[in-house]
Amino acid sequence: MMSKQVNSADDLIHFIRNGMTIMAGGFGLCGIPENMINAVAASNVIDLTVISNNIGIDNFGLGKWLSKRQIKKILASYVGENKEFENMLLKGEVEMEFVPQGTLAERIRAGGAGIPAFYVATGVGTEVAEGKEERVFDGQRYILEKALRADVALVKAWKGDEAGNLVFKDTAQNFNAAMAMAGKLTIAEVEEMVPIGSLDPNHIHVPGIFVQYIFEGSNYEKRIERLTLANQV
Amino acid sequence: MMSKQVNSADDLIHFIRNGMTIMAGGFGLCGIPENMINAVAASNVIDLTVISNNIGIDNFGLGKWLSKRQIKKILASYVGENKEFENMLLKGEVEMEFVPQGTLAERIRAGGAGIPAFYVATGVGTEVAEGKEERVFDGQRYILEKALRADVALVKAWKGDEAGNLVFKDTAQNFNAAMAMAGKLTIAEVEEMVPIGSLDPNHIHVPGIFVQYIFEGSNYEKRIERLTLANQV
Amino acid sequence: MALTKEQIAQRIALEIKDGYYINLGIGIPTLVANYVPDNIHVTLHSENGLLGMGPFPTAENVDADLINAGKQTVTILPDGAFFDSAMSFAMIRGGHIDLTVLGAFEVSESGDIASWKIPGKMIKGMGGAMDLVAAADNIIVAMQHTNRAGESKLLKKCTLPLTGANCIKKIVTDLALLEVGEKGFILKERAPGVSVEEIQNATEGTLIVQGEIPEMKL
Amino acid sequence: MALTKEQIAQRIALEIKDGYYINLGIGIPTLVANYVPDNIHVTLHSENGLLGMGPFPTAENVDADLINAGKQTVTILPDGAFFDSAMSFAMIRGGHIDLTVLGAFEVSESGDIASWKIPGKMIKGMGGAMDLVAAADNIIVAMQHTNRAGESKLLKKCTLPLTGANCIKKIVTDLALLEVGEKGFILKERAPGVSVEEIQNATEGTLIVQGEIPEMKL
Repeated sequence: MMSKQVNSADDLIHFIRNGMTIMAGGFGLCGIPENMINAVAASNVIDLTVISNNIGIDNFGLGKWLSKRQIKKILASYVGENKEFENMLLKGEVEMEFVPQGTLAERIRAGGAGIPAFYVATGVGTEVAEGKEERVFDGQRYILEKALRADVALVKAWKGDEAGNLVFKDTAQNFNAAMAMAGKLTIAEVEEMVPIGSLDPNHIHVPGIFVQYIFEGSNYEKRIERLTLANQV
Repeated sequence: MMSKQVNSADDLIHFIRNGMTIMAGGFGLCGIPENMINAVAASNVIDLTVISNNIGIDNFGLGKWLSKRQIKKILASYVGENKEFENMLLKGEVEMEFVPQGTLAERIRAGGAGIPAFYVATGVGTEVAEGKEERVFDGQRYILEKALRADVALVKAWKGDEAGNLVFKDTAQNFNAAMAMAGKLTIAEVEEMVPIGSLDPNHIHVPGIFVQYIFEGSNYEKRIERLTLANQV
Repeated sequence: MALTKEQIAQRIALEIKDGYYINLGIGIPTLVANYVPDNIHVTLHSENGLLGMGPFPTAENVDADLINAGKQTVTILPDGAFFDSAMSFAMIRGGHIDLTVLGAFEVSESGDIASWKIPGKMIKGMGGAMDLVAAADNIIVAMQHTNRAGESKLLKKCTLPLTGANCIKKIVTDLALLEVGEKGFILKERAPGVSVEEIQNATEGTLIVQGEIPEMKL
Repeated sequence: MALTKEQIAQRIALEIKDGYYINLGIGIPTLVANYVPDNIHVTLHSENGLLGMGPFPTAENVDADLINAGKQTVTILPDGAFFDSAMSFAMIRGGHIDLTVLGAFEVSESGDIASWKIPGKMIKGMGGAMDLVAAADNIIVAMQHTNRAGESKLLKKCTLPLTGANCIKKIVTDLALLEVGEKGFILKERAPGVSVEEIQNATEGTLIVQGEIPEMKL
């Protein structure tokens, strides 16, 4: 069969070009595609529009792209852990669109699922609704939200095979599953490549149809933002 | 913990009342909730609106409800295997709304996911579009489709636990997953009840939050509609 | 000589590229899988929730829980996956299927297709056909050029209720391979031994014949 | 005596029924989990993709892949499940969460809530808060009655950008339990030893006092 596997992020970095819209999976620092993030940070790519729930922390994760001024615009739900970002935003060095977390996830899924737009109650009567169509269904107010797609989606899974099938672990799944669907080109990095046939077909989170390239990442740091232990509390 | 488990369909049949909208999972006869279907067929409930991809075959599956004239209206994508239905439809004994299969699945998911309506290209320029809003996004034509919910959703899974967590097997998943989300009351029947903790939390298809009652079904017939063998072809 | 059903499938199989994800409808489209060359890997999608559909099972391997969209018992290949109906149609609507092959009662010169309903006669429902034709960029219709009464199935305008409008771009019949252009059916290839005139006579819609029309190579 | 944060959480815990699925925000809401009676089983939802959130891990059980929406390391209980963000918010928006408890900067007498943005000062983003307040029928706001400057947080109209409009129906502060009615905040319970007058003085929005207002029982 045709393998989608490549050796490393270096083989794929040429797909990321100036001005592109890039999705990056993860919630906080959990489940982020560290290898591709580092490869982009090491490149000279600029003017990226980044769609991600968060934007990393100062100098880790997507924070690296910020430090290098590679980002033109961000769509995210929460950027609280990134001080550099706040400064850049106040100085007008980066554009920002805050998207409610559930609306963000659903807009991404819609992009992958061929749904151009849908209605949600989230954000009605708030600044999120500004400029959006409002409509009443069964007596309740909703706003129209549009699908999101990316030129390239960068996702991180636990295990994967050459066909691009992915399995996630725990809460590291988060935005990675929907983003895999929404990339015009989807690049998956995994902690472990496994042989075809070793993943249970009933328990594949992202079927390979959504993934164009896959590689086994290396040197995962998997940094913990808020280590909280039972005996501390 | 609070168990959602009951003994059998008999303990739940009182939830199905005249005039209700009922979703029933399955694709053809694959993955249908046989126990609850039989319990309803044995009851005197009438005037049901049934949302299901198919409507069984003559005198098996939902075909039993048809034979007993328990159904007022059907929403389905394909009823080709049911001759009694065709006769009833021609005689005006049952109302029918044909819904494209993907639109049906998405309307059900939307119902469960708090999305009142969404746009799809499916059906544009056909009789499915009649009476629906048409709208252009990025130069392509779409129609507005509305969410579906059910008073009671009847779903069938392979394994389940007292918390209502469900795991499906193979293509018996089909509409069961989305319908579990869309029931105001969701009743799951499973081939095997397993102890809490024996399902891998990474591989639960339907988290228990969507399921109000669960029981281990009995005497599954699992009839095959089109037995096709390698050496026959 | 008009093509057999198998030959129609064989011709369509030549359109397949390595790595394609394909959805094959019931009838002639199903036969296409038999003609995919060994050096080309395709993944078959079945809209009831299956990628990597394998051959029909042996008697020992039959499983009522594993069927295809035609409700036949099937198997899954080692690189396959199961998923629910909403996800399956997300694949279709989202444009992730590289090629869709399906049958039709009629196709119009503007790319409309009628394949699901014959008023007063057949009211089975559209199943997944409307989703498939609305979504795919790459759809091939596989059908006979004329119906049993000898009437053309390639029309100026469909007479039956539509499955989709302006969506069909390529058709392979027992007589010809045609593309749907701005102004009608563009004849691209003839079945071996079938003349342009025969095709013209069997085509009610506008047939565009530009230059020499080659015979199909099977 | 005004309630401590722990007592606010304790009072809110009394609203919980057996079998509830609950989403608890950061801050006081998180503390609510500590006061759920032993005979009541609740399932905690964390919007990053987790049902059945368990206690914080021991040092040996810490896993970077298992965090809550506050980005703290957590554990999962045996009856729990993991899922993706789209599914997680399907649970929220679809009304499957029985109770949502979250903090706020301000609540208005018409049930508006401001909790995510202080223009010029705080621009972190709304995270999942807008989804939560828009979806739930049963939301309790847990907050101090007044801010650090002593100004009321229960207002006629919110001064900060809204998280949601007309969505809050119940508020528990250090001074009182209030419901949002058609015409303003309806005082339902007083913190032990806190007078109606004190509550009135700390409430900028319309306060409706009907009959005797009982003290909270904790």
